[in-house]
Amino acid sequence: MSFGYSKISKCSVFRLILSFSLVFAWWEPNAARGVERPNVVATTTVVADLVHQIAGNRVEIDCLMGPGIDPHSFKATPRDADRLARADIVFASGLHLEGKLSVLLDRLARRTQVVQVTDSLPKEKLIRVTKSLYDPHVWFDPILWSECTKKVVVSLGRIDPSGSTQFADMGADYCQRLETLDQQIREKLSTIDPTHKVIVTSHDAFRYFGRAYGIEVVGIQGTSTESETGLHDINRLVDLVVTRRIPAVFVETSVADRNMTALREGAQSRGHVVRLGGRLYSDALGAPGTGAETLEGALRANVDVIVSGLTGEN
Amino acid sequence: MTASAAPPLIEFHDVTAAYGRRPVLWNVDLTISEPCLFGVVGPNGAGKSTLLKAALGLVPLVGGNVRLFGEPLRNVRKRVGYVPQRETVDWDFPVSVMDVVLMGTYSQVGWFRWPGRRERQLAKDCLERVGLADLARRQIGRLSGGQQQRVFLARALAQQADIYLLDEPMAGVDARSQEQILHVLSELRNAGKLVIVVHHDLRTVREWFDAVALIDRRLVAAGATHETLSRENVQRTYSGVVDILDEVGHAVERRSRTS
Amino acid sequence: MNLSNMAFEGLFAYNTLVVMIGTAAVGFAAGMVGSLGVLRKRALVSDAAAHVTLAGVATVFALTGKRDLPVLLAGALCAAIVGVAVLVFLKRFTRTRDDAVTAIVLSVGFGAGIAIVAGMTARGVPGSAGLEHFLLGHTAALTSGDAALLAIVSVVSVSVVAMLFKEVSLIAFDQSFAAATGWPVAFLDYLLVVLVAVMVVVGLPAAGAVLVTALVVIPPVAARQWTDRLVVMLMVAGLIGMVSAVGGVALSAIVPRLATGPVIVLFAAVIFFVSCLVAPKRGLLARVARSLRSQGIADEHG
Amino acid sequence: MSMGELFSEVGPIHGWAMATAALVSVGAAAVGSMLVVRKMSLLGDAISHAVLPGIVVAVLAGGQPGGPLVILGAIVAALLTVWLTHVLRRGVGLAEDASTGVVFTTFFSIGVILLTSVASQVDLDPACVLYGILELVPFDTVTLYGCEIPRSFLNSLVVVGIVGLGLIVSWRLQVFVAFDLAGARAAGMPVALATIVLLLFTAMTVVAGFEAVGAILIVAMLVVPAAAAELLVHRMHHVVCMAVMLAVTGSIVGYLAAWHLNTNAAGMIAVVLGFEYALAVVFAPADGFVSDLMSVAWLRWRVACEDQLAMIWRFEESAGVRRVTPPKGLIDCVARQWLAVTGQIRSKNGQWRLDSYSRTKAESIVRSHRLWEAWLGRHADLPLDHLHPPAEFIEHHLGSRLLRQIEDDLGQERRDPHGSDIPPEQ
Repeated sequence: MSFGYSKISKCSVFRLILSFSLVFAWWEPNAARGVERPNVVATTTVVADLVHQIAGNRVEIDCLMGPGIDPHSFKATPRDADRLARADIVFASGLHLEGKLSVLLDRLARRTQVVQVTDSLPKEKLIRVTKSLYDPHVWFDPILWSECTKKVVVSLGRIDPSGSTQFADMGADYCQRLETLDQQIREKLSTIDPTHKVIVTSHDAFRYFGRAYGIEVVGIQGTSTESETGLHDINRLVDLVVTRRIPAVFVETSVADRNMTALREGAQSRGHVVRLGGRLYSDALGAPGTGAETLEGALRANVDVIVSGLTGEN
Repeated sequence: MTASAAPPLIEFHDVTAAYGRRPVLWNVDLTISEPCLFGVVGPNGAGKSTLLKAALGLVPLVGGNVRLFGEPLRNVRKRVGYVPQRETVDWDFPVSVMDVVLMGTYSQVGWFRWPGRRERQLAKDCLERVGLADLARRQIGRLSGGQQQRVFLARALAQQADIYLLDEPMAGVDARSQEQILHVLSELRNAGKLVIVVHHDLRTVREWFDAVALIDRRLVAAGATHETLSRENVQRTYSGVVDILDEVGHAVERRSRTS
Repeated sequence: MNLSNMAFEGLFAYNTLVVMIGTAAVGFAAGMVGSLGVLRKRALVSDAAAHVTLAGVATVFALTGKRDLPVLLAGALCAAIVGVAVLVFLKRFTRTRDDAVTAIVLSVGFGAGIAIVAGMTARGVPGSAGLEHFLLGHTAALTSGDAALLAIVSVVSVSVVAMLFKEVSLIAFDQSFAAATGWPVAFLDYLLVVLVAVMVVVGLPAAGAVLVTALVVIPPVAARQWTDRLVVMLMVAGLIGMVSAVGGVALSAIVPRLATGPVIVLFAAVIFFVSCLVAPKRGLLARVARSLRSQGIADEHG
Repeated sequence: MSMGELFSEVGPIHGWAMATAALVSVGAAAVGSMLVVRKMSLLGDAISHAVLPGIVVAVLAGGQPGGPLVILGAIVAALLTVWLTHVLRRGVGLAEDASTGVVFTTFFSIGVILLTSVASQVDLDPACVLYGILELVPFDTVTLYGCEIPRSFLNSLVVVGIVGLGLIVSWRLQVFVAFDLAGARAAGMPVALATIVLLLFTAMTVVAGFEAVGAILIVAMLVVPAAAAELLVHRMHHVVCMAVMLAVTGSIVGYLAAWHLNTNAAGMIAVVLGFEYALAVVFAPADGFVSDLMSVAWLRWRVACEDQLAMIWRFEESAGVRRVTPPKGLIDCVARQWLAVTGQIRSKNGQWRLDSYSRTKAESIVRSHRLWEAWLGRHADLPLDHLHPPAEFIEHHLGSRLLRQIEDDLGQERRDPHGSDIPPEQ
């Protein structure tokens, strides 16, 4: 017999019995579903969006870390194991964005197809952080991100050969849209006074964005969100903000904003009022209905926030 | 005498005291009406300390009750001074001799307030009486065993009580300290206080105490020392025939748990 | 020249001062409250209380959906007080040893917190991920509001300690005497751990679980090396806590990329180890010198 | 669907996860029982914080996440923690918890400083390097004799095997040292060795546990089942067995609960273990609250019934001189009704009578009462009128062996101090 996974949630008694039977059950990824659509698991919302843009509704996309969830504070549940086990293919961002999960994904590759979308990018185009590690937040450079589509198109074609032409078309289409988006962003950002072209934010997620659009990016915390800040760094930032009269600083959806509050207070004490420019999407996209549930939407939202923050429209 | 008018100083009425569920002291019925130096004597594990703790409400009573000055304990707590066994405290604690003696005045000082000049003077006097005035500032762990015991005695003196309960004040104490302690205790008796001392050394009982209670898990005999401390009574106390009481105690514990 | 200038500026920057005031207040109060805790053999109650707060934070978030600091703090405080109540209860009424009780409350409380947070995250409740970062410190990011709150709570705790110093030190030193003279030992005991719990909860968002625990434990044991008087020990512990805070903050203001909270802990740890070495009576050096001298005397006489 | 299909691609995911959790918990519970007895319960928590500098240094030295170098670094840091704690306790005279607190906070701070200053350019999230995700353990497999077995399971198997074997070999020594340190030292046992071995085992178990199931859980697994087992059973090997059983059931039930409630398994297992401990506190056969209440209630009931029987027996003995008074309290009333309904007593012409069975019972109670009065009268300094109340209490507690002993002690005496006959043994 076969279970539709979505049916399970309907009856809690049934669910309880099932929770025991599932323990000893062995899954077959394809036969276990009534629907014929391939099952794709994406780690983050950003990757899920990329796959969705290319595959549309031909595949069922299941995102491991939902909107607003920082990959660093991801806590797995047994159902996540189910989801990974049932996946026909797993898409991950790569470059160690997924932390511990990255290591596991490498091993998971032995049983399921695992595609780390940023793997295909030439290393010289990436921002190197240490000897062996690169900044994983590639999607903030739309042009660079569009290069990842190729890999997704090929991988999707392998599990759903009949759709491969469609994937290629949609991929090309998406690349084009990203290019247009890139142009739009450039135009919008050009309205900012060059001395104010600084994004001060709580963690270093916007290096690619800064490189692509010639904006200086300063983060208080390192790439990881867990480490604590030193006072020297805060003072240095206050200095920077005050001397360059930067009108606004930004916080991120998924990261605590205490550092920014302290920073603004420090600047204010020196007579320079810094606005909280608003929230930027970084590691995770917005919830459905916010308009920022796609990368394009999130980037537009970010750019709007940045422009309105830094052009000093009070 | 006037005993008929005034209620007895301390009255154990059929006291059975337990650790947890196991009775360790059985049916003690003891009344002391007059101020005296009263020894509680018996072998190890006879429940001597338990008797004092029963008087102070520190162990639960399975049966019976204790009255002091004819009243329940909580009404007259301030009139009872206590010297616990020396092993019960952490001697590395950062307090000076003076601090410890001042603790005796705490219950009179009451909540939130600090001991004042009057209390400090009192504490100093008490230290003087036990012959430790010159060590007032020393940390309590740096004293000899006998000196520590005298500090505890001074603390009890600072309580300015009418009944003093001392738990083995002579255990592991040098001769000089023993003498000093005994001296202070007889002073107290002469000042009209009742002093009850748990004691384990039979040899010195006769010369030190006015009256004794012989205890071995139950009261064997009590009264004036010369009458009570007969060869027969002592034998009954130390013979261990009442080991049966231990078994009965265990039986009570077991039965009240599992049956 | 330039370097020293920068360092100088960093030391007197607004944020440095705010952080210094906040942490110094916590350092002083934690040192004093911690002294009593350590003497009562309750040093790690703070650690347990800190971990239990996660359950409270998670529950409050689940109920209200708000991530405002005051709301979360209220939840944390409730959880911490319930946690220490369970702790005191288990210590009194079960055979389980003190340290095991602490470990049980700590791990089960934290596990419950994680379970609630992960449950919400799995159901896609926005903002629920990373609630456990509440336990991590953001010492360098103290705002003036935080510092004021910390200062107020520190003043309150210090006054409670000053008011109940006599009673609490009595039960810490000699519990049976305290009970025999009619003091409510259980109540005072609970009051002491609640005081520690409040310290912890207030210090958490500013300092983090580990720093708070360190400030409650290390200054008192360092102070104990220097004195045999309780009052002096409390004062010295408070002072060491304060000095560590000021020193740590200053150092992290001068040297780049030095996390403030951990530097404070290291400062306290260094003070502790130095104290163990050079303290006049109990220090290692003093003891070695004493034993050498007594050996010398023995040699002379022998 | 054929068997071949059934076993095709995905293994029994949750089965492996639970097996790993259970396996780790077995080692943790065994070591933890020792730690709890030796008052070192907080070591797990301390180690979980203190391994950080070891990991950071190992990663800086080129260690890979989850690789042997990182694990080695963690174990070294754990052992250093344990050793320093020991030194502070012995050398400086700190209490156990204070020394633990000093060491682990210091170590953790060193770790964070290393992380932020030296290693800040490395995206080194300690959680990624060492702490495992229990749910995803089954995906990280190695092939052994053609079987896909999770790597963490194998690692844990090795560690638990070593620890288990070591504990079994040094069992008597460990138990002796745990219960009587001074005695063991006096007996010339290698106390230091025993302690070092135990601490080494702890460090290994904790680090392996991190790697397999995460940090939250290992602290709970070390202490909670052991503490619960201590409430339930009393001998050391029973404690270890019980702790292991509780740990394993806790792991499995907790994992299932996590699946059912859709939440994190490690957190849920910790909660279930806590629940087991709470159950032990409430229902433990010897010390639990419920058994306390039940035994008190049962005792009161038994006393009430026995008192009724004894009263009627005395009435019969005195040939009607003594009266059978009406029951005083509710419980006495119910007791008499119960005795009447079950036929142990019968009302005849308004007089209560015992049947032969209940007469035996009543007689033994009265016998016990009078023997005790006689014994107390002989051995304790009590006035005659003070003998009855204690005997009323004790009569319900004395077994036949004790009664015989008392009888022997009394010698030829066959009357109680009030002059009544003591009934002979039936």
